[in-house]
Amino acid sequence: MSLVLLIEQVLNGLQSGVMLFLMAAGLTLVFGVMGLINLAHGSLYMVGAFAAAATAAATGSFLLALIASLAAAAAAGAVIELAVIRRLYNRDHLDQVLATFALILIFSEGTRWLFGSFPLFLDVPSYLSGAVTLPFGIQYPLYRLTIIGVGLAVAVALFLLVSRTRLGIRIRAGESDREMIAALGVDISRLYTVVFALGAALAGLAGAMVGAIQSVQVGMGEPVLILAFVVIVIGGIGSIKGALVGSLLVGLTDTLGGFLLPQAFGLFMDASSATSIGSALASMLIYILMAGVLIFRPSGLFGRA
Amino acid sequence: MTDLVLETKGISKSFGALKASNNISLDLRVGEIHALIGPNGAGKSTLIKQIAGGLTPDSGSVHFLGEDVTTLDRVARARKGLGRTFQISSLAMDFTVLQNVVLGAQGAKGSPWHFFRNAMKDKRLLDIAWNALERVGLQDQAKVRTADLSHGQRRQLEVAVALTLSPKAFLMDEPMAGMGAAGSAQLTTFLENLRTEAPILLVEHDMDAVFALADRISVLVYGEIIASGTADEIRRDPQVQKAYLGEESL
Amino acid sequence: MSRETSLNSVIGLGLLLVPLWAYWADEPFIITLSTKVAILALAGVGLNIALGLGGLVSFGHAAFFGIGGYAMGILAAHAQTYVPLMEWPFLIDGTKSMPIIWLVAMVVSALVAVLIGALSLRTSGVYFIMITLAFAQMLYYFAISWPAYGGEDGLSIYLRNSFPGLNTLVPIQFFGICYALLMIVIAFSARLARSPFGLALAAARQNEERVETVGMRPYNLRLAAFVISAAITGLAGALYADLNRFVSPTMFSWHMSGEIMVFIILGGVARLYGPVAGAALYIMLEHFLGPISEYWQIYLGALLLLVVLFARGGLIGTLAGREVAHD
Amino acid sequence: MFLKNLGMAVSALALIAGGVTSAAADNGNVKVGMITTLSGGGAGLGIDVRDGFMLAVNQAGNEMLEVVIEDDQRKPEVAVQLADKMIQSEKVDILTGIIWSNLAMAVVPATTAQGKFYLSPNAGPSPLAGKGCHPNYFNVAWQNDNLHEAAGAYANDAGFGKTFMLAPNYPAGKDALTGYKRLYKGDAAGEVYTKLGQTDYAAEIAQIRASGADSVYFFLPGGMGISFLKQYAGSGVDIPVIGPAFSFDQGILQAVGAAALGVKNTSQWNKDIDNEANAAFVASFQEAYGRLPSLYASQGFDTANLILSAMDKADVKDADAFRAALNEADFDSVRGDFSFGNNQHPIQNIYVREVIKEGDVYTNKIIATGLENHADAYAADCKL
Repeated sequence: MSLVLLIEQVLNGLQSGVMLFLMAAGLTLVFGVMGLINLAHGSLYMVGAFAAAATAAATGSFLLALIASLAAAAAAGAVIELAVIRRLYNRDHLDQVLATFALILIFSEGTRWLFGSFPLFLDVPSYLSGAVTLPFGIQYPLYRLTIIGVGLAVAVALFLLVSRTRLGIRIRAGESDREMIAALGVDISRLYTVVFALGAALAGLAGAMVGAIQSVQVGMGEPVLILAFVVIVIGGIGSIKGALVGSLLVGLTDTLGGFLLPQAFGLFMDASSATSIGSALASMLIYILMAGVLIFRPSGLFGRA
Repeated sequence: MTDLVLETKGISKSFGALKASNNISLDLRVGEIHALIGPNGAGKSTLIKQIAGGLTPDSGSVHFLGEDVTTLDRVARARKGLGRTFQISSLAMDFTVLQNVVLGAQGAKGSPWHFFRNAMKDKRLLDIAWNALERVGLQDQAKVRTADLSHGQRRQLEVAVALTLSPKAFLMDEPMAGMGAAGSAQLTTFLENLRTEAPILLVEHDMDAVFALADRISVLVYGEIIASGTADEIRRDPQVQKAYLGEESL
Repeated sequence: MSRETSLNSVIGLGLLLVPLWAYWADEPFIITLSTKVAILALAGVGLNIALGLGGLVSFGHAAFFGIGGYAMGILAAHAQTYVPLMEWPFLIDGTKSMPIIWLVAMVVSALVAVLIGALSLRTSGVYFIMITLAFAQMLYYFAISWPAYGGEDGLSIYLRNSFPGLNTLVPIQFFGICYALLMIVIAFSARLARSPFGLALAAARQNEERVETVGMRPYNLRLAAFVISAAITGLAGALYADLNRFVSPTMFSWHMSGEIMVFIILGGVARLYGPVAGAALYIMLEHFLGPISEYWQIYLGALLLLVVLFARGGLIGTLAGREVAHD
Repeated sequence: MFLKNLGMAVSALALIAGGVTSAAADNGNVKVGMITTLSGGGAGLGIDVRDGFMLAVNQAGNEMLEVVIEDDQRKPEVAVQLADKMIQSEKVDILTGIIWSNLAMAVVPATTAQGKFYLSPNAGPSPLAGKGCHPNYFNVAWQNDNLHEAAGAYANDAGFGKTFMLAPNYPAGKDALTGYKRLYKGDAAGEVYTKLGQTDYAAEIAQIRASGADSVYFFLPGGMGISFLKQYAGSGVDIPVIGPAFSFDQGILQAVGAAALGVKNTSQWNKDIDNEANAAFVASFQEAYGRLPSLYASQGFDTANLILSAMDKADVKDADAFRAALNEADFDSVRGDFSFGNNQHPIQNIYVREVIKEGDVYTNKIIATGLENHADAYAADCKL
């Protein structure tokens, strides 16, 4: 195994990590501020991807497609917040899980009803396609580098938003004391809608960006949703910093595990069974990581006890 | 000192720079009511948690019935006979009053590891439960849902549950809080007699009750016991007057 | 008799009478559907002990459902091929006998639940929901990539397992077995709720501190509830596998966990017959909506949403009114 | 889309209703139960099979044939329950429609054991072709390994000697690579099993780049293949790719786009196979549904025509005669003529296709015949 290959895999882990962060950030914000578990977050990811694919097909512009994904996911988020989610804030987690599970069914089958059962086409724009050569002669797809860049930029923007702006102050206040911020005269229900739509928009953006290199299809949000939950649970629910660390941890574990484990097993067994056992273990690895973290830190790495 | 039931030996607990408990030594003897008073923020809750279990002191030790219980959790201390009531009622709100006391009786006399017997038809448990309810005067409310009780009644129920355990010592955190004058007076009379069953460490804000009931009073200020003695001694203590009584007239 | 008790009798009798009618009318598929309701309800009754009584929102009960299924699949597959399960240190043969399979399914589920529960119960709230999900996902991926018993393809058992004195291939007889087990477990769960254990568990759900101050450990109570709950769900898994004569990793999927939860919510959380009502409603919806529209899950989703938002207490809660404290 | 589906549903219903009124009137009626995937992920395949099948049924206008269609949601246990329902309540004579091998394994043995016919329009798991073959089980499409074997043979022809192989970590994935290696004579540059349902292949592509392979063979059905190809195209790796038809079929090719251009893939059917039946099929399918038919649609179409051809010769109630009639495969298959082997799986040509662009539409054209009159490797184990 060469160093170049290892570096490339680390980049891959990083890239999958920052995309997970876009999903996890919204999920953790919504939980931190409103105390809500939103299983339908993956549906917003799907909405973003479908909106982008439809827009790209109609206009041919990838940039417009990204904007459309942000807008569509934010709008979908705002609509479900107003219609359904806000009735769930004072409910227990069980009701939230069930209601948002119901939303997944509605979103998935509704999307299939609108767009049909076949995957949609969304491609990397020509100016971002192909590979670039990095130091040490590493060939790496330009688009994936762009994803890493966009993801990190969003992360920085999000930290600034939360720490520097008025909206951010309200979000932080909302996390620590709901009555308090209502007493300050902030329109709390509007704040909630805004936070929810913001989280939705991030998920939509992730869906669109990933949709260009994966397949835009019904149900695409569910595996990502589960991963995003793993991320925020590892990072500590409600913590954006935790979401970032958790995302990178999960991204790297998943990528490097899938790559290194079969090779590690190959050291002491024949190649074919090493591949198959190694791959099997690799697919369980992030769940093992999550269970491990929770056993030692029951509230995640950055969670409030 | 065979009559020593509960004792803390120089326990200290800090949260960062804040010394919540500073070398506190307290004891509780057979047949007495020992009241612990102190202004808000004096560190009473921290001290109670270290005595009842749930918070381990940084240094010092806690002894109950002659045994070092410093490292035991509150379940283990409860099993040894430390009966506790809470400042904010801590009851199973969806249960009936009777269910709450039966639960207590179960903790004392039975074990929860019976899967087939009907708990609410177990004569042994019911006897203990009804007896406790009658003693605090809640027998007529037995079938009422706990959430529907008045505030004062919940305090009574807290005491009743503690009674079911037939504890060797009581640790009562503001049992009078939120009670009307009549209720307070009734409970005062009740505790007066209870001390012969088991001594009471009483944390209370109601000064009338404290001075009427307590055999001894300890004053906690900024994590330290600044005075300890009979009601009269405390009344006369200049340090107490300075640090504490200034803000509350006697 | 309270309204809920009468409603329970109606539901219980209904689940018995429908297949009997179907038997008379020669509609074997209705019997199969009723059997499915009974089995899924059994899984729900199991989860309800943890979720309703103990307040433990386990989003990973598919793990036990799947273990039960694979217990049946593996034992029966070995019996089918006459290959012993293991030869060392002692010989274990496969079996086609339902009672043995049930016992194995329950014991293995319980053992795994001790492990999962002991670790998961260190957390609470959302973390508990997610860690139980994580454990189920682990088993799911394990089942997919473990080649010995079919992996993703699953395992087919060509003939249903046997029960002494009955012909399990006759739908109505197999229904009888499942219905009897369901009733036994419901009776057990009713007794459990009123027992000292049930009282302490319910108290721990409402107020952990209270239980501790009377000298009981909530952790132990919850772990026991989790294990009992898992064993029952495992039994349901074994029956479900026998109904289908087939097991596959989908029994471990998080959708399965969600579905078992859905039965409880549809019927009513912590209601004795809640899972029965919920499973029956769910299966009827699937059966009647499925042929009407390819997109029947939209309607299912909408209905579920309405129940959660507006009909709290589920079907039984809506029909029987607020839960009365039982004594 | 919706209107079209609705139209389909209505016509299917009308057909069923028509069937009911004439049912039981006389012998020779055949009731077919179709269990296929119509919702959730992978619904596209089931819809194609259904549409192809119903097109043939509608064209034949045979009132003695009745079809009931149900959605298995791609869940094995649902499929099993539907099979119970079809056999117990609907009293069907023939079952068909299943797309996935694991669902077929769950349904087929019990179905054939109950004396019903099962005609597979897609899945061909190896146990059913070998030791587990059954007189009532016919596979109209292929044994699972067939297309992979053809790809291995093609790799030899194309002069590849170092292939990097990739498949999901589940039984069909392992069968795929086994199938490829059966005829492939070169070396393996690497053999990687990915997680089922994996969507990101950056790690595997990096391994491919580092492996020094001269060709890549992959079996990643559905969305997995789309993701892989798009990412592969963007990675700058230009090692030629070979795959089975599943990742290059009409249904998903549009979603892959230019990334698939030039890729060689193997299939027993393509829309440019030159025979009358095929030309008519492609034209009428396009007219009826407004899209190009896929491999799956062709298999559904052939399955229906096989049933219709047997109905002309025998009564389904006489199982032996009907079986013999099926075995003749006496109909104009859109793939050209084929015959059934002793295990009742097709012996047929498998072609190598290349992905091209026709106007705005991505599609395939045949560039070579990979294997001629190819039977499967398991037939010898079958005691029929």
